Amino acid sequence: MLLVYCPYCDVERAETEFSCRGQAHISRPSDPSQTSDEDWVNYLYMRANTKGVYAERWRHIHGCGRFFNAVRDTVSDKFLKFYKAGEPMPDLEALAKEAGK
Amino acid sequence: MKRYSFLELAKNAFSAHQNWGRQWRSPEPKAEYDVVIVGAGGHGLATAYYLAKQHGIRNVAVIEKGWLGGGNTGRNTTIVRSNYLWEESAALYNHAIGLWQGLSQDLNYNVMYSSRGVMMLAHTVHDVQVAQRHIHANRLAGVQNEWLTPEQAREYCPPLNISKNIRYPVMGAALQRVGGTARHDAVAWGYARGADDLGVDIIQNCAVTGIKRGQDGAVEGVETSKGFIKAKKIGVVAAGHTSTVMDMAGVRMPLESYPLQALVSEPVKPAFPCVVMSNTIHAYISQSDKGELVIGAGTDQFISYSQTGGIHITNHTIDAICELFPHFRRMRMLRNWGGIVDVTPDRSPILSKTPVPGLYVNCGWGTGGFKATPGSGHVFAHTIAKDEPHRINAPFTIDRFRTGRLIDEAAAAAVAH
Amino acid sequence: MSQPFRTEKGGRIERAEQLTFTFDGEEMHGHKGDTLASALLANGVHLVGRSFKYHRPRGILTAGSEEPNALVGIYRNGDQTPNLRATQVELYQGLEATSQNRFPSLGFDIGAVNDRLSMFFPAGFYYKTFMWPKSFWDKVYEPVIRSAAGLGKPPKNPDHDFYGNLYAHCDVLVAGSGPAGLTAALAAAETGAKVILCDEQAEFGGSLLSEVNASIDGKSPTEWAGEAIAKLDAMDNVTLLTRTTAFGYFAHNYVALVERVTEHLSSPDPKLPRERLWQVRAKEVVIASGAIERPMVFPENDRPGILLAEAGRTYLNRYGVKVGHKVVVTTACDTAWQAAFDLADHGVEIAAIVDMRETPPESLLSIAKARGIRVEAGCVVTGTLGRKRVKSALIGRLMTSGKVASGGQIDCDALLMSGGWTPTVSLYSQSRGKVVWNADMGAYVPGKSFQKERSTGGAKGLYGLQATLEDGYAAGEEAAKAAIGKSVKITYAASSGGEAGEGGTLGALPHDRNATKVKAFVDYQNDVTAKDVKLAVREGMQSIEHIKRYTTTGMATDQGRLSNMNALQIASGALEKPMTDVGLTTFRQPYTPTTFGVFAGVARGDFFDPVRKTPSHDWVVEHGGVFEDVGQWKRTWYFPKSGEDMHAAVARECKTVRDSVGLFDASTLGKIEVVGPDAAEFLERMYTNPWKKLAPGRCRYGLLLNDAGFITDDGVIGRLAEDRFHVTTTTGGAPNVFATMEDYLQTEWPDLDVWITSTTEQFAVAAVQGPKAREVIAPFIEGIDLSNDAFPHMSVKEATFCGVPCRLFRISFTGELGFEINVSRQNGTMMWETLAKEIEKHNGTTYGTETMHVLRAEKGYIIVGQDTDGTVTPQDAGMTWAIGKKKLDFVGKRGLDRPDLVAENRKQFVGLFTKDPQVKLEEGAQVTSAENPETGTPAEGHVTSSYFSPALGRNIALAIVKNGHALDGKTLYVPMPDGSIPVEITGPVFYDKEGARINV
Amino acid sequence: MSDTLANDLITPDVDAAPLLSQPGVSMLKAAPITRLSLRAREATLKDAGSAFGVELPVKPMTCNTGQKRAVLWMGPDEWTLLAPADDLKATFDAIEGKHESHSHALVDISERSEAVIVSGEKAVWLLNTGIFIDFSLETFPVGTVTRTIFHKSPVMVWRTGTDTFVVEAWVSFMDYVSGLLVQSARELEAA
Repeated sequence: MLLVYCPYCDVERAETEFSCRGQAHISRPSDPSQTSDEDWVNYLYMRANTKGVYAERWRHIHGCGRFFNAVRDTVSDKFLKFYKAGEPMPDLEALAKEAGK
Repeated sequence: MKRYSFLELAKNAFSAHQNWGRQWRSPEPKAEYDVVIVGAGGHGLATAYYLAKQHGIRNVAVIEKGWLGGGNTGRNTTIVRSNYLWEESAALYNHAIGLWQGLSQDLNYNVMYSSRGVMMLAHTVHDVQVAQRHIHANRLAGVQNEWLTPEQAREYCPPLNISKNIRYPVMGAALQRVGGTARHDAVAWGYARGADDLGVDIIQNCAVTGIKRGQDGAVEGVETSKGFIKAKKIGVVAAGHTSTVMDMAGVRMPLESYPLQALVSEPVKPAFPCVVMSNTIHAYISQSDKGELVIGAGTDQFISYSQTGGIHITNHTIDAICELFPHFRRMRMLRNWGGIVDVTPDRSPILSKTPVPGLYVNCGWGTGGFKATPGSGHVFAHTIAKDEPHRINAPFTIDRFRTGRLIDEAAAAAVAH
Repeated sequence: MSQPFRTEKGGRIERAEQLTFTFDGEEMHGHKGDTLASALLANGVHLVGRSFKYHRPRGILTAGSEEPNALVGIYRNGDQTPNLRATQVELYQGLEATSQNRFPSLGFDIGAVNDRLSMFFPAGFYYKTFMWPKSFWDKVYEPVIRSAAGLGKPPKNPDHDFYGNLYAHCDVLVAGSGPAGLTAALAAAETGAKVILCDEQAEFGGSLLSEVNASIDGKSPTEWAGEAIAKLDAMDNVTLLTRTTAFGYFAHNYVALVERVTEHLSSPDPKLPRERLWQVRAKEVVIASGAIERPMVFPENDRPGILLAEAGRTYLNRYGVKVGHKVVVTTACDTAWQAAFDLADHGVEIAAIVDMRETPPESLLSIAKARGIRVEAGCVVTGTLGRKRVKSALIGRLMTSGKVASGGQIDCDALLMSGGWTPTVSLYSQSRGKVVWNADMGAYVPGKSFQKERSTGGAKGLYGLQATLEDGYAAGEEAAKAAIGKSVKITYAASSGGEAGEGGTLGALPHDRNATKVKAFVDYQNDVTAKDVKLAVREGMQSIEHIKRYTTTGMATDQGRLSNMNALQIASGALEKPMTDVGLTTFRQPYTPTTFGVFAGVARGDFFDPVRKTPSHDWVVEHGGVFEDVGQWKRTWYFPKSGEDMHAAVARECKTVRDSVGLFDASTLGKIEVVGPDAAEFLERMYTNPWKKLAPGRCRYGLLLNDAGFITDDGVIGRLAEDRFHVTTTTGGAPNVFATMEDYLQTEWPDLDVWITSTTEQFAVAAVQGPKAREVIAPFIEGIDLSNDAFPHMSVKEATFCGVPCRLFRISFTGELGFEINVSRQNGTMMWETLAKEIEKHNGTTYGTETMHVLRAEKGYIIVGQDTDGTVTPQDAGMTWAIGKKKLDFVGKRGLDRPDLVAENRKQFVGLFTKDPQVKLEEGAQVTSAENPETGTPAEGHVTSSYFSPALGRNIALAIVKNGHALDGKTLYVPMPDGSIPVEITGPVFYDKEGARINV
Repeated sequence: MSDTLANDLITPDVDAAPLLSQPGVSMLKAAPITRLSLRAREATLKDAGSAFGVELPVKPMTCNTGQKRAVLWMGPDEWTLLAPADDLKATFDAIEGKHESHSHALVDISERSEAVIVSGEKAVWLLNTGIFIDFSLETFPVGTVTRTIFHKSPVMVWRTGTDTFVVEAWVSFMDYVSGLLVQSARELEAA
């Protein structure tokens, strides 16, 4: 059971308070009607599924209810960064380097 | 290849088993193969075996990062069944069942396919509707599946708790008698031995580090930790690592890889005759020939390549098992481990050509890949050999996610009301 | 009465307290403080079980949780537990133990024939055989194999005991309380850090409890340990847990412990849990799991009476039990000599010390000489005699050529062996740390820490009392510093004695016997011999994982803690590769087998999952209503009157609603309050329907898709004010709809000024439906003109019901005049009872979900999840009317344009009439165009809902059928096992097609 | 109870029998209360606070209390306002009236949940049988409020005293929550 930090509550809590919602920074095309089938399938289903450093969405569903993002190494399951929704994606390579990967 | 038999065993007994040959070689890779299969799990080895046996393509290498059969093949709960809802899925898994039935004899390797029956419990009115829908659809598709009342279910599986007073009483069950279990390691080893005997090179401890494509975009070979290997056709059968391997060829996949846990109890004398699954309370269980209760747990909620999972997942699985089989509460867990399952958005596999000429992919089996092993290898070999899908795997394209022509096994079990 | 192998004095047992127990029905005695194993040994019992495959007689091998042989069944109050290690079962008055895996008795076991036939059962024999005839596998071979395998008998009755759970946090968790663990706990606790110290044994102290020849701070080790524990016990920041195994090391320093609370008690208080799961989030962990002694792999090394040397010493010094009267000690390691000396000091005859080393240390030789013990240096045991108990050891002399010359036979009644020590790296390995090979120690030891943990003492291959104590202090200090940033000066204890000792051996030992005939066991429990490992390698198994799986070595209940190193060495030799190239298998949780009940915890019966009830629940129970489970909710299914079956009850309920009035509890429907200036805009984006022009006071049916374009939920949405909507969802869909809305709100449209709040449980909802619905509610409603003109269909208004505030909806899921009254939850029971009484005056009825389903089916209303399955679009469902034509976007709109969603031949929602009105279709039945379709012909669709319609006096069904909308009036078939049922396609609305009844 | 926060607001339901009454721990059903969910952006906070009579806390997981009033921080834009049951309408209207101009959402959730008051030296132990939070005073001081999970049910926990907690759950989950707490406390009676 992972230990997850909620940047809104400023607290670490057990994973079961949270809901993981997959890869972060995939935004819904702003004008869906002008979006090609190809781009729509990318938005709906295509995921990096990275083996390594990965930015993903979490929601503190049994806490403050907020969505936020986390960077996690999917091999070690260690979190490298937590940040609030709306903040830009951090430099994953730099984070990986920092973590000694 | 020396054929295995009682007689052979007896003969070898008198020479103190000193003369058994190797089940497969450990060759160094050649510079070039007709086909390179990436991943020596059950599906990859079966693909190589059928390429050699059915299509006469013997200049084949199966490249494996670790040891053969060491991924999900050696980590699953060994359930075999084919009672899937959609005719496309049922056809695929039933194709596998057909092959399972003669597999030991075909491979001359006892894979211990045991058709002890797979029972799927219904706990709610909605479960009953879903189960009945499966049964009727399966009957039309020629897939055996039948409805049992709670009493009949307990008769088939005496340890089952059919009391009306449990939280989610059993309202009945769908039974596929031809379903059951098989010995997972033996499946990998049997295919490895069979493929090796037909000339396939199984190259273990050899990681693929790149996929080389030519000017025309077609594949030219794989970069590996043992050097470049030329091949005009590459079949990727890398389960949880498919996204990583396909990325080397620049192909994005609609996949996510989750940790899936399983566990066994200490061995005990026969206590459980069949396989029981419950989707509603999330548990499945059987007993191995060795006597261990083999129990499947759920996936974690996040993707991971760690091959471990959280204890809360185990807790929920065991509480469900103990609710259905309350006397197992005093049994003890011996070993708990994780695998990495690759899951598609519609919970059905991808067995397909790809946008890259010469590159083929077989993935997305989620939690259910083991049961399909022979069928999957068989049709994938066809797809590679003919450069076009077999009738059975034709619907399982990557493109279905774009067009919306999903084969949605998960949706079909959606929660009602 | 007599315990012939009990020492005169010494040990930590309470000699004054004699306990009676039985083993296989035979009554014996022991003392408080004994384990079952020590008590059996005191009674001279070594033979305690039969092995897994060959059914060889087996005795107690160890004194710890790694015991592979002495697995017994324990009976208690009708509950039976198989496979318990006699070495861990604490003796209590009246304990009942039985041996396992034998028939008819332990002494005479038919299965032992397997041992004679063992030449036919090498590793993996079953892969090569049992393939002919094909049908024999399921019918003959497998049943025989299954009944021969397994160890104990499974429990037969539901478990009476219950299990506890505790979550805990600490700064430093110390697993293991030997010299290193104790000092680690002391050092950490001194800093004020919150410390949990756990040990799997009944007492803290680990190896100190069987150490008699050393002193710490001038005290005996047990005395020193006792004081240390008392000191820890007195500190508020320390939690001490005996009988508690750290069995699982999970991500982010989450460690699971199991505490055995009552198993050791003769008559435990039934209020106590049998065992408790501790889930500990530790800032830092100290792994002090010690080391275990390694068996020596010589022929017939498995006879009862053969034990590990340290076990012999533990039984003597801790339990006051001599493992024999005449003992041979064989070793390649110094520490075993101490066992011989201690036994000799208690008057046990040491027949010989057989040491493989040509020149054992002079210091040991001189002590042996002083005690008159025969020493055979440069010798090895090459076999043993005695079937149910070892009678003598065969000795061989190691020659420089590598060969072995026969060295005679030494009689004995027990044989102690020591191949050296193996650090217990299980927890470290579970923490995902990678072990590294230490050639000097001949052992795998912990490498770099992966999590916040460190190993100390024996667990990292450090031996010798003083070194271990010091390493423990350092580990505790370091852990506390890392956890809370504090450290204090520790007074180190000084010890004497307890030297580390040198030596050890790995792998199969040389002998002068016929290699093809003898069995030298590597994995005792799974009956894996050195030959099996070599065979696996010969057959091409190169990876240790293959060897393990092929031979099953290391897959026994000790997970290879005893066997792995020997197996590795044998494999390494056979493969002609260094140990490090062979690899190592991974240790998995649990460290020792752990009771399922502990994992399941409190989740049983009604606490298996919350039982969610509505305010009418008690009334329904009183009135004989039948419930169905819908998610976690209990919903009333139907209300049978006496003598009615479900069919009759539902028919009556349906008829009554249509004729007069019915009352239905709709409280479980999800409710979401959408509030804010952008509320309408938000709904406009979420739902297919238009919302901006909906006037306050009006409602509309809303249809929700996912972005792929498929229907996921629906419900009625009422506009209470410009900026306030009352949204309803399906019962099962409520949490998902809420989460999905939050997702879009927070991450896609954070600019919208709108918020959502779940009000599902704020309101209780009663649906009053039927021609007399208005009359029923009128007496209680104040503040609304209920006339059709003033409050037409699809209206909503706030009013009062019996004086309490309510939201009144005029909506209908039955096709009749209908109202849904929302009052606050606490008034729900009052509302229900008031209305239930009132409808009686109008010959009305309460009705359940089944009747609700029938009535809505008569009207062709879909149930999401039953008539749709996640693959149905609004067009498929015939609900294009629900799509706002002018909307540029809503969730799912783009998905609907995808090629397959606009393709021909999609399955569409229709009604079905069976040609014979009395025939009822089965839900889930398939619809085909051919009367008798060939196997494998894809169906045209399936029946989603099917009911007897009292209003129509016939059966009706709803279905999803390919091109169904174009097939009106056509005949299709529903093939059943006993023949096809012809059906006619019709529209999905069966009753009151013009909807006149709603608008009255 | 006298030393606990908001003890003029969260009071035992005098009509209900104690759910638990042991030397180490007691559990009492709390009397009904007004609960309002306020969702708002920062601009609104001041007005809302003054309308309610207690300032809205902005520090995560804290509360502000006043005379028969309390505001609990539930999220960065979510507060629960507590007032006596009888004050529901007045409180609601006061806030709605005060800042019509600002966007916010005020929803009555008074009866969505029920609360129990768990109190005694074993209270922390008892909560930890089902909640994985570290309830030590350093990490969870008096006044801390949080939503979390108790076994399989979502709950809200509010520490109103060193040994006193208000545990709230949605009504339909309360049987499960209180039932399990009672069952788990049973072993405290063991000899």
